[in-house]
Amino acid sequence: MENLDLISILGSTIRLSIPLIFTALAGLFTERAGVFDIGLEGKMLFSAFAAAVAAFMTGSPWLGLLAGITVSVLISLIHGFASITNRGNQIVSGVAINFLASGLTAVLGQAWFSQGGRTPPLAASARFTEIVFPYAAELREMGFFGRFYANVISGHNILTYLAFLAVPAAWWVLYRTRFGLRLRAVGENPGAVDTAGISVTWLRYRATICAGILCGCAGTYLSIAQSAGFVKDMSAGKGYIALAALIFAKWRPVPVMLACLLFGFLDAFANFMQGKSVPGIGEVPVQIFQALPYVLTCVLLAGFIGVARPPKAGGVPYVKER
Amino acid sequence: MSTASVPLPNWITYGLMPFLNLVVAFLISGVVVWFIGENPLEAVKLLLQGALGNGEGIGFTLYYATNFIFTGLSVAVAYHAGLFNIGSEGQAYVGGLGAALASLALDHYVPWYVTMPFAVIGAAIFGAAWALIPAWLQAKRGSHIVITTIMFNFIGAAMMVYLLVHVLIVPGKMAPETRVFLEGGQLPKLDWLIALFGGRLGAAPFNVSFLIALVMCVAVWLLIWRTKLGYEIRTLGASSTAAVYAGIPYVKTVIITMLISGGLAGMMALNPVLGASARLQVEFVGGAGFVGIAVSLMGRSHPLGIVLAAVLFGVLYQGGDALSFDMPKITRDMIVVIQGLVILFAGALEYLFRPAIVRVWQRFGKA
Amino acid sequence: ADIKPALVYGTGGKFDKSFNEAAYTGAEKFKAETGIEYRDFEPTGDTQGEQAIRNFASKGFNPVVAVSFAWTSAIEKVATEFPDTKFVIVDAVVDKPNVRSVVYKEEEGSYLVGTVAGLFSKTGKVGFVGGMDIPLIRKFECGYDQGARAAKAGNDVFQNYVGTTGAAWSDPVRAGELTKGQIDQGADVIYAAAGASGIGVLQTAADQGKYSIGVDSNQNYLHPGSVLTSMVKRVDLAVYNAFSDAKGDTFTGGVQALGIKEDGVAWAYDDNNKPLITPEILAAVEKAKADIVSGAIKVHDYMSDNSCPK
Amino acid sequence: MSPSPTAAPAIELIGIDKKFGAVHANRNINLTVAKGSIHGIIGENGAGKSTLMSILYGFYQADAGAIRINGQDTVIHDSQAAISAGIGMVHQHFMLVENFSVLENVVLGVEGGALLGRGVSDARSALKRLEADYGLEVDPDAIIEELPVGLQQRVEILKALYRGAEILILDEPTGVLTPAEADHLFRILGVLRDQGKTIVLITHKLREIMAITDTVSVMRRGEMVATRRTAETTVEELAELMVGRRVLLRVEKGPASPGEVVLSVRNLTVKDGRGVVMVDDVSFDVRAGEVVGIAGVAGNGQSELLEAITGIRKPVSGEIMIHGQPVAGFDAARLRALGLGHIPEDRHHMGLVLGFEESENSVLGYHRDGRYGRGPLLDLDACRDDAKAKIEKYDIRPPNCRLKTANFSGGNQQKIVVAREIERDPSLLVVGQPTRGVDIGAIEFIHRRLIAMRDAGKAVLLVSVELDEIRSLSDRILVMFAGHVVGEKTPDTGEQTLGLMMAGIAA
Ligand SMILES: Nc1ncnc2c1ncn2[C@@H]1O[C@H](COP(=O)(O)OP(=O)(O)OP(=O)(O)O)[C@@H](O)[C@H]1O
Ligand SMILES: Nc1ncnc2c1ncn2[C@@H]1O[C@H](COP(=O)(O)OP(=O)(O)OP(=O)(O)O)[C@@H](O)[C@H]1O
Ligand SMILES: [Mg+2]
Ligand SMILES: [Mg+2]
Repeated sequence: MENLDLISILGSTIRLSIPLIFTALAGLFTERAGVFDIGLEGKMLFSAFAAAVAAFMTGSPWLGLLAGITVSVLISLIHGFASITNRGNQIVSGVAINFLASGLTAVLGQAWFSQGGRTPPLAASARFTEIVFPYAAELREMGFFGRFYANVISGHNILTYLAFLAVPAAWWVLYRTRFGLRLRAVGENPGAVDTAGISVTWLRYRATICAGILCGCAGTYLSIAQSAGFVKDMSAGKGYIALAALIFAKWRPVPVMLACLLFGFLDAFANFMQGKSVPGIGEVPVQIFQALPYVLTCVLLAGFIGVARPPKAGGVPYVKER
Repeated sequence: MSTASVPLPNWITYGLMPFLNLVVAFLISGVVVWFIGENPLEAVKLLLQGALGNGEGIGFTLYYATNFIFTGLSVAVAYHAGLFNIGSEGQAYVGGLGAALASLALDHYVPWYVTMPFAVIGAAIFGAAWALIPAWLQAKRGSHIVITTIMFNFIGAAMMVYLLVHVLIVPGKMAPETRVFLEGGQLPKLDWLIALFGGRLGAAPFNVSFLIALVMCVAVWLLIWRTKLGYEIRTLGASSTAAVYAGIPYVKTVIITMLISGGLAGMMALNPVLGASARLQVEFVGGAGFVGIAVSLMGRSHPLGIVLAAVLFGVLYQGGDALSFDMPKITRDMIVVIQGLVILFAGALEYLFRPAIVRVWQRFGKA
Repeated sequence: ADIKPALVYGTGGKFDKSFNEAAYTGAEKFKAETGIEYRDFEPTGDTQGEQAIRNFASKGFNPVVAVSFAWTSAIEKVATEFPDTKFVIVDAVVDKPNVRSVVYKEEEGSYLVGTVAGLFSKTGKVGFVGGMDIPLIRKFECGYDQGARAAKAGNDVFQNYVGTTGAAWSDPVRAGELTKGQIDQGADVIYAAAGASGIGVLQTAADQGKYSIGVDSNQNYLHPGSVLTSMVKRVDLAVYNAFSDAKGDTFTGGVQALGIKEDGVAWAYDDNNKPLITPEILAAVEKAKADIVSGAIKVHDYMSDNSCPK
Repeated sequence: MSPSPTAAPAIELIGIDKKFGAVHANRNINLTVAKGSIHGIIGENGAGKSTLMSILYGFYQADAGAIRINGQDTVIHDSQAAISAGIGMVHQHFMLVENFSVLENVVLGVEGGALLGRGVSDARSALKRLEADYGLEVDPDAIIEELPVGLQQRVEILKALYRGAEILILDEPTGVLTPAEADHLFRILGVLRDQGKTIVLITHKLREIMAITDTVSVMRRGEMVATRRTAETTVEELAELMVGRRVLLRVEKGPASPGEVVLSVRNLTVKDGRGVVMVDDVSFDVRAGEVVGIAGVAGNGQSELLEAITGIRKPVSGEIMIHGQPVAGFDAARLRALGLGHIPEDRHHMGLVLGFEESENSVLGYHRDGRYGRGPLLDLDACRDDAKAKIEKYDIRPPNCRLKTANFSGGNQQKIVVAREIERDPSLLVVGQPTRGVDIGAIEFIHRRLIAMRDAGKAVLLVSVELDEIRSLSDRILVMFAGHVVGEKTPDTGEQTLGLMMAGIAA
């Protein structure tokens, strides 16, 4: 593989990882607080739709982001209402949200725009476009590191950089703040939090709101940064990949980022390898790369590479009085 | 005082509460329809007419219901053992391979009723095989079956696409699908059954799989409530510690339950693959596995409830098709919305009205 | 004659700015000219198409036009059930007396845009992004490849496909990513034959300051100055002709293969891309067009032997 | 507020009432605890002690009633309110985050600011101080799940003190402690009282009550039945108050006539779920026609020993033989086939499936038997007939085999288990805590049944934390301490001696 190709793949890796990073961090917040969240996919899709519609209507990507986050938070609150307040089954609630997202975005999209569930293409000014760092053009011609700077470091949209900032921020919140301490505690033993005089319910709601915000960024990225409009079902299973990454990273922020980058890389590599044949093997079917993140996660879950210990109170509604 | 442990009579728990939840789900769906600018009542009328208005509509409704009976049973059997099988979708997909291989191998030589048992077994074995690894991971390594079955849905999809695109595709054809099965590899339609009630089946692909589904309902009922294995499955689901105490082997029971669950999901493939399109296509499951979750929840994991819930969803699917045809502004995705709402209210929010009902019951019901 | 025409789109949606939209344009034109209303339907999944086609037929609609090869077996079945209804299938062949199959010589149109790309490219590298990897799309690619290589010796053609299932037609994100990859490898003109995914190709090319080629409809207007040209496939004509033939009682079954000669495929040249097309390119394309019509150039059809001469 | 003789009582509970669905856990309870005293609360399992204290601590909300702290009406709507009122509680089931450090657990809820840095370092020095003041040492950076339970409890106490608790509630603190640890705890409690703190101590160990408390209240079935000055009452009186009538814990029984060895345990070693060795190289025999009792403080390996013998937990090493056949590692089903009956310690989680009908529970573990259906089929009628017979014979109430088991009272639930295990006529019966939470009538009934089994020539192995029960039923007593059998005694051995052995002091 030539350097040039490597740079190209790495650039692609970054772009493909961003929605995963946001979403997996979102899952990190809820699951660390003891609420399973397989509705990440749906939240991402909802917010992608909302962001695209708002950006189209207002012409402003920032209002798009705001709409994406707002809608995603609202959906998170529904999940919270079902699984925290009503102590419903968290998995079922997540499944329901995924159904709702896939259906409602398509129904509304088609009803409003008649474009097969898509929103109309956005003008460049209504999108988050690439930010070119100083001297990128000059450095592009200056060997590997120059190209790395120009194509991998520079040349992404603001949400990309936000995603990479979100990782240390999430770490800091979880491990260095009162909120983070309580959040991690409530996912392990909600009784401890309750007897410490802290509301388990409100704490878990706040965790799901955090997740909503992050999923909102992920969806916004999909529809108005990475592409120029919403497309039906455009989350395409990324929520589940993010979930896989979250497990793969054993519910820790920095490994989450690395896992997302790995899965993004697999995707980018699959694109790159399309139609190319590997000496001795021949053409590798793209499906292998598509399945790899899931296979790896199962292998991890099987305990062959370390043990993924989920938050102890995860998935169990907090019941004080039977 | 908490109301959660106040006992309520069965007709409330199994009748009134699901009914109320459904009503809310439909009311909200109505709001969505209204929001789009169509008349919800008109929509309901079109939906019911399309689903039940004539023999063909009924045929389609029951065709869809057949899918959901299989996947609903699949989810329910696992649920009785306390296992949440989200993988019915993938198991059905892979099950399609087993069914299709049987038809491809036999359709030249034998009539359908000879092929059928092989196809049933093939579908069940392939579906069960796809449930085996998640089951094993759960039983032996304690990996959460919800997560592993989700992963296996995706792995299964990738595998099936690969097989269809690279192996099973008919050379020179555009679509990634197998050749069309001859009559010996198809399941015949049940025109006579609809005719019995004075309808005409028309083009609806309502076929023998429906009868297989009903047989499976009886079989599952027998299994769960009339066999020792079923007793063990229920014990495991209700109390895993009591199961250990009773000497019920955890690993074996989990694996057998999941094999049965996967096998039922796999059999769902008979309906679309052998009964309707007479070939194996990509993504033929079309979310039926997930609908099975809703069906099982609504049907309270009982075969009778599952049949009723499956027919309800069949009505939604077929009626939704008819609706989107007559009200082009409402696309078929509306069904997905309704499903989502039903799952939300009948599943995750199933206790939403319980406190209120308990209060009413305590005041007026007990007298 | 009194007709009740109906139109069933492919799964990309009516306003895909491409294939389906072309069909819609044809139907609208017919409606504007004759005042005859038509019904249309946008299936959102594969199983729905057959039901829609059958619904139309059973409700007395005639003719029923189905655009997209995805409805091949549906038309096969329904046409047998309704022998008195006239059907049209676009992009596939169904051998029934009451079915007209309209297929296009996409390789010829693609050859033309390949010529444009090959001459326009500064880097000598051009790209192709297809939707679903099926022989039909390979046919586009193969024609494009031949045109680009013939235009300038040493031209390189990259190709990628968005996917292998129906979802590939509506995944602009992946299409955009593939485009980016080709640009990174030096391509400066990319031809999209990917339905709604193509939007992602055109968008990415425009974002990157490179050039793209649209498909099916004239897509030059989407990003003026970036879309170099479009390979126009006159699906509108197929629809329009079907409706008016039925109206004039001149509807015939059988296969219609439309190439450059029949005006079934063409390259788009309009105000939007005029500034990009140099006189040399214009001349070369017109010459290629004439040569194809005259038979001096024989563009290889991928589907004739499932291979492309390289 | 310095304590003075005229000071208002630290705690006043007035008319507290609490229902959990159908269970009336607290009925109109009044309680007064003087400042600077240690007040004991005793009562049988399920009497409502934990519920009452959890209401005081704001964990549960009372349906009715008022709380007064230091003479002031105080509304305690959550634990935060209780903490600010100066109340701290050490729960029966520890409320610790297991993968957190001691320090993190201590600061949880009182972090002293939105960021952790400052508050945590303050807590570290505060812990040092508390350690010095009360002799509560524990490594602040240790992870909870790696600490022994005794230290975990210490962390709970530290948590309360760090929050400035003036009133400290301890819910059955000694259940998990060795006698030495319990003594240490009591010394600490003494120090706390001397510094003016008020302590409420829940326990059912009368000896502890007599040893340390100033006053004591007795709860029975959700009601507060009496309050006494400890100095003015006796163990006998308290016991009678607890169960509601004169306790007669002697069971009439003749001398045993032991036959051949039925159960033989040799060098058995068992680890618990965390990998800690709980049973260490234990050997003993149980013969036909005798009751062997295993005495010991809870948590000294009795549960694990039972689990190993009954096939619930795989032993690490050693041998278990039934009628001379090695059975270590057999699952419960195979052991049953060899004639083992098992009345488990925990009927709710093991002995019964609460969601099942009574008839279904009456075949649990024996469901594979041919009499309940041919081949793979389960014959429900056979199960129900069987259940009806047992209901009759054991006087299980209500006599309805289709009723959900959860709807039976604790004593009747236990009878369902006892009936099932005894009616199979096992040659070896293993019994754990047979009368826990069971009323006195049922206790006598169950005790008579066990003796009848012995007299019918069956081998009975009995584990109970109730020394009286052990002494009245057993023909031989084995005492377990820290995973070892530290000695064998006859039932007429004095309580004193047995107690010392259970504490690991004498052999
Ligand atoms: N959270 C709860 N929900 C429902 N019922 C409860 C709950 N907690 C306790 N109960 C019931 O209330 C009654 C009193 O229980 P409580 O825990 O107060 O008893 P206790 O005296 O502490 O018993 P033990 O000695 O076993 O700890 C019991 O019948 C119990 O089953
Ligand atoms: N979990 C439960 N679900 C439903 N009903 C229950 C539950 N627990 C208790 N009950 C009901 O409450 C009643 C009292 O139960 P409890 O266990 O407190 O009985 P008890 O008075 O302790 O009887 P016993 O002396 O036999 O133990 C029972 O008869 C039962 O009907
Ligand atoms: Mg208690
Ligand atoms: Mg009781």
